[in-house]
Amino acid sequence: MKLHEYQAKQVFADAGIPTPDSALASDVDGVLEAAADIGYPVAIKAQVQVGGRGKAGGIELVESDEEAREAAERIIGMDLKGIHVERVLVEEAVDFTNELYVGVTMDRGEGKPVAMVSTKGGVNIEEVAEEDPDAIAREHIDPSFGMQPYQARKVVFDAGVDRAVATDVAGVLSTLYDLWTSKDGSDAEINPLMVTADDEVIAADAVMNIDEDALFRQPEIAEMGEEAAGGDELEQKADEYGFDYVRLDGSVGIIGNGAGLVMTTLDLVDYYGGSPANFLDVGGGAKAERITNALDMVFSDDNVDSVVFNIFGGITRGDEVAKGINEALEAFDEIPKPVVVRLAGTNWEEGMEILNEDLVTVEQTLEDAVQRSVEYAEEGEA
Amino acid sequence: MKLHEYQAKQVFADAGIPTPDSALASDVDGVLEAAADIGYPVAIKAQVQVGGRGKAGGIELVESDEEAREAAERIIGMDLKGIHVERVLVEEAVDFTNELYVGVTMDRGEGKPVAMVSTKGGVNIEEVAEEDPDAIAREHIDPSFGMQPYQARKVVFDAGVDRAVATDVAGVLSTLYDLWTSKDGSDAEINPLMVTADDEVIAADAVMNIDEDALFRQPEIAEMGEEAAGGDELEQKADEYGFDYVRLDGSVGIIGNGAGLVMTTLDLVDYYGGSPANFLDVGGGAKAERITNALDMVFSDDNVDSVVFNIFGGITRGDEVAKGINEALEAFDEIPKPVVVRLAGTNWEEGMEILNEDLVTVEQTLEDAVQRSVEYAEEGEA
Amino acid sequence: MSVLVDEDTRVVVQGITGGEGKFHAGQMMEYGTNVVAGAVPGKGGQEVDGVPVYDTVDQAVREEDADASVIFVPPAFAGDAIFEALDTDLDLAVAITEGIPTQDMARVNKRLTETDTRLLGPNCPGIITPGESKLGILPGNIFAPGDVGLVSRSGTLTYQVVDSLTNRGIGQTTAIGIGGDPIIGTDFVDALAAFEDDPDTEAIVMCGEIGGEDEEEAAQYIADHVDTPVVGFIAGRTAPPGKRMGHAGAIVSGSGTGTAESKIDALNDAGVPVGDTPEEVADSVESIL
Amino acid sequence: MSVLVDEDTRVVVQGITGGEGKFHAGQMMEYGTNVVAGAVPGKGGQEVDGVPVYDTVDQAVREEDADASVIFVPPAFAGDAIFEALDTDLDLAVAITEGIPTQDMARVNKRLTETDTRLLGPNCPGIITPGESKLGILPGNIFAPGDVGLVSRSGTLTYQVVDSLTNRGIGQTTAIGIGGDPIIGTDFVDALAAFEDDPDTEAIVMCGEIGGEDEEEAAQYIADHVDTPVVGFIAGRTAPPGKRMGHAGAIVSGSGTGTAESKIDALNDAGVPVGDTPEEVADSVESIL
Repeated sequence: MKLHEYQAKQVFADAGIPTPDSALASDVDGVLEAAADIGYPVAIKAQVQVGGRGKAGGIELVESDEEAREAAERIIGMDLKGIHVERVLVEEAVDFTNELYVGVTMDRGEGKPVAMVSTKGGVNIEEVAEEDPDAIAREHIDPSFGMQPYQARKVVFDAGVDRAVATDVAGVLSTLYDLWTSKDGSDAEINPLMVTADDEVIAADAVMNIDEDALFRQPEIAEMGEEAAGGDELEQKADEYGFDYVRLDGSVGIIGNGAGLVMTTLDLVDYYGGSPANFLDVGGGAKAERITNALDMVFSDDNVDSVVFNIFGGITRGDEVAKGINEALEAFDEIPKPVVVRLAGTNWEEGMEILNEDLVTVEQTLEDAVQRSVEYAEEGEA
Repeated sequence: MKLHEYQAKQVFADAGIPTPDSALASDVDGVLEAAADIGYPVAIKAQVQVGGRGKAGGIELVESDEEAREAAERIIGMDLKGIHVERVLVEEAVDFTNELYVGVTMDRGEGKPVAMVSTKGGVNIEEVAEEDPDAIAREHIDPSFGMQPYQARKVVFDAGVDRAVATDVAGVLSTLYDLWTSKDGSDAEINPLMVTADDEVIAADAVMNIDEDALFRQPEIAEMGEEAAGGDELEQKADEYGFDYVRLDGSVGIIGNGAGLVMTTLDLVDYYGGSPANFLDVGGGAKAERITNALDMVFSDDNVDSVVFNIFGGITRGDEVAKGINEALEAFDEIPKPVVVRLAGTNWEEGMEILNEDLVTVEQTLEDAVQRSVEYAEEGEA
Repeated sequence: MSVLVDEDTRVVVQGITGGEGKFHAGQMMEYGTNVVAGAVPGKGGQEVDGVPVYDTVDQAVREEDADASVIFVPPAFAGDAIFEALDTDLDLAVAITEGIPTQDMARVNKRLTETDTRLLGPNCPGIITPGESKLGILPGNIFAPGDVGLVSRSGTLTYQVVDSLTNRGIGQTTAIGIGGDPIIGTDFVDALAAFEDDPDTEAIVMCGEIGGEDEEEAAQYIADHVDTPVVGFIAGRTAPPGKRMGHAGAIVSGSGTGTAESKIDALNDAGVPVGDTPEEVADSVESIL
Repeated sequence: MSVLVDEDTRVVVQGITGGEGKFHAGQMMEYGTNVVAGAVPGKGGQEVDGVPVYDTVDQAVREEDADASVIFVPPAFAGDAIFEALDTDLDLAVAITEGIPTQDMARVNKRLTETDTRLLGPNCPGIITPGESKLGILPGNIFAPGDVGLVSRSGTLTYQVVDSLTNRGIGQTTAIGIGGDPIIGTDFVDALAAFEDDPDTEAIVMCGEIGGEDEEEAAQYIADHVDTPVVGFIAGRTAPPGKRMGHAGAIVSGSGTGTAESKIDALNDAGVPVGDTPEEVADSVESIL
């Protein structure tokens, strides 16, 4: 789960990391009021969960009420990479002499947290990582001990941060690590961490992504998350239903249980000449209602021309799946898109017996089911 | 550093460990007022830093104003194992069905924290440890991870704590461990942790000893420590001077640098037929003033009949020692007790030159110095 | 023969009094697994389907001489349950639980360097030696004893592949679901090493998926250390970069590694044929045996 | 010959810009120690008495190829400084600092199980190979090269015993002050093992004191593994039970172990004569050589 910039900054500021003066606004008057409080120049920054906001026109530096009004009118309500901008952060513009990158994330390959510092901040750090990997100093952290003070210093000095600010940057990094652990972060980043002419450091941006599996013990963050929710309408719906769902741009809707098997179904659709409309994993042990919801999801996608339902039961039971499919489809006068069903594993025979074969096409094997769904999609497109 | 019971209980209660209602009082009126607030029966408990308060008459259970007045008059101001009782804790008397022991300490042999639980609480736990060691369940804690929840449960179940209260006791133990780490405890104990008829647990006593080397980062505890200071008058003086000092009951006062060497000097005094009056380590790198203070300490002990000064300089310099000895002794019209000095190591020759040999007896070797001081002490006693 | 578990494996079920734990303990026993104890704090002294329950894993292991555990404990408490299992003399702990916070697993990962107990999972279907013992939630009826060792990051994909094998009369020595989380215990390399050491395993099927670099490392390991023929499968060829596909591990960073292509190339370079479909995997295995 | 340090040992001084660090770095160099670097955060690029200073120990070790460090860092920061030293390729880290919080040392103690770097101390005078190299605060002039290995928990007691030896013309291979704190790195057993392995060490003097059970363990180790003759000394025979005598380690619990008597008995049982006075120790050594 990704916090908005303004939320992450609040979390950072509460922990003692210096951040610029700022205020959130959702209309022009709010922007002007905030700018007056803070004093020009200010930055007006769209609060949406997309990368490259600046390049896409979501951030503007303004020096007067007139400029602020113009920028606010343009940005609030704009469509930024598919997301509607509802709020902007009005923020003190900070004069800086240097821009650093400071981050903490999980190195999944090592199974360890890693702290990173670079003097090449202010730009896309993934590009730096690719083009000039040595420009990012890294230090793995033993999660049992936590980050030791010497480790914060080490990564800061190794990155070549100026000695005049090294202690402060190490302090910011230590705080960032503590936040990352105490808030169950998956990534915590400051890019740029600005260095001013009088050797102060200030977090000009803030990224805080939270491990969704840990939200149960992060009630405050979970509450922020409700505000932070964003993305595609269908993906929001999937969040509500609690599905692992990814929208793609093909025409074959895909529902299955277990990520590996669903991915394999996508791959087979492609293999047999079709194109997947989505990834939808109902998870393990899905009951009838969940199956109904899954079909509802896929039918809601206008791109979908056919649906393939592939369940290999382990803890998921074929009879429950069949019941859910029946319930979902019996609600329609006319089935919106042809549905191909393949059931295997636990209780698949019971499922087959229950399944209303007037409403769906049944196939015995995965290959046959996928091929049939691709054919239906081709017919639908034609 | 040992906190008073009332201080430790406050620390425990602030962390969420259930403790009985209580109030501190320093006179009879205060006791009666507190007892009225709490409601009889109450326990009146002398707040002094000695073991076996109960047996020594420092704790009394009272059921009425009359009894409370009597007990308060007797206990406040009494001399408990050499310590003057200035305050008492007036505390709700708790009905219990069981008494447990719960503690956290450092196992120095293993270099690891250890958590301990026993169903034989309410008595001297050292005796239990000696007579029935299996009655205490122990679990070593990895200090990098801290105490894991399963470890708290394990030691509680292994001790045979009743399942009805096991979860609560494990919770108290976890909190105790957290306090022990966050407050730099050396020992944290609850003995007894009472179990009531309706399966509640409550800390009827509280022990919290703090690592003195960590007081610099425990300002709140250090402040409590000023209140908690107690013990022998000379030992209090040693605390002020910052000496490692232990008062013994012999007649040869001993001053030296380094614990091992001072202990060896004590042993030699004994070996040559004398008896040590004290252990006093001036530490490494002592300057003249510190030496003067050390002599003042030893002269303040009426039991002392002679003094042996044994310095082997490493970072301590012989000339500084000699200067300190001269300054201390030149302040007297008459030297109170004969002083034997042996200087070796760094700058010992310079020290010898400075030393006013009219005021002290100089010996070249440790053995000679000790023997001479023992002779002087015998003469003094005679 | 088999790897890691067999008919003699004595199993303690952590969380045996919960819904999932009780159900699957029953399923395991029905399959023939030697479930000797349950461990649930505060439930010591009870019995579940005739299995004695202890308050701690340590007590269960000591009293019933268990050598493996299966963990059905909700995610909030599962990290602690794994720690508890690793702090015993168990040979193997199998964590079925899905959704354990990653930072809890990072701490478990550190602990794994300090214990002799092997962890399988979490977020895995478990392990089965067909006809002997199953630890976990795999549907026993699709497996058959035989010569193929199988290791997979995905549960249901495992079933799909096993089903294809069993339908052709190809049985399995042992099937190992290592789980799809970013931080897991036993990984491909560990499982491959176990199968390589097993004289009865004549071929190995390895089912990977996009994300991480475990398959690439496994390919290198196969090239260096594995003589037993290996057949591969990689799910997620059509996954777009930067999208998380269900498994926390199945995210493609778009930086060259972690993609299906890089994994398939690495396996091919190690001499491992990679099937385009589960049936192709079965074809390859059939041609080897 | 010698153990642990010799004339080739390349030393980095942590805290070299502080008062103590600067003074003793100078003393060490005067004695002949090869001090190649200092490490002080934020002082990188400076020089102290011609010695280059680095911001991190890691940089100092890499740039100057150091293999040992001496730590003169105030107690509040010393735990971190030790961690930093242990996270390098150093062979040896010597912590002089007195008064490090015990819980910091418990964490260091855990870390020691994970590193190949040996820790000496804290709260110790250091180590000296007479005529070659000294790491720490020992007064070099009382030592002389020779055949006796010395290990001691106490600094000034070491000087006293060494003085007695040197005055008789008995020199030392290496003298090791292990420190008096309850939690230390190198202990008696480690030091005894090092001396036993050194062909030039003809006799070992071991100075213990009351508190803990290290001397008892050392006695057992001597009985089992040490052929080199050992002479012992135990300080604190007259200490009353339950009293803390200066060193945090020197507390007698009164429960039978940790007393001077138990230590002396254990050493005698291992065939180790224990002197009543430092001079008696020197007598015993003289009779052995």
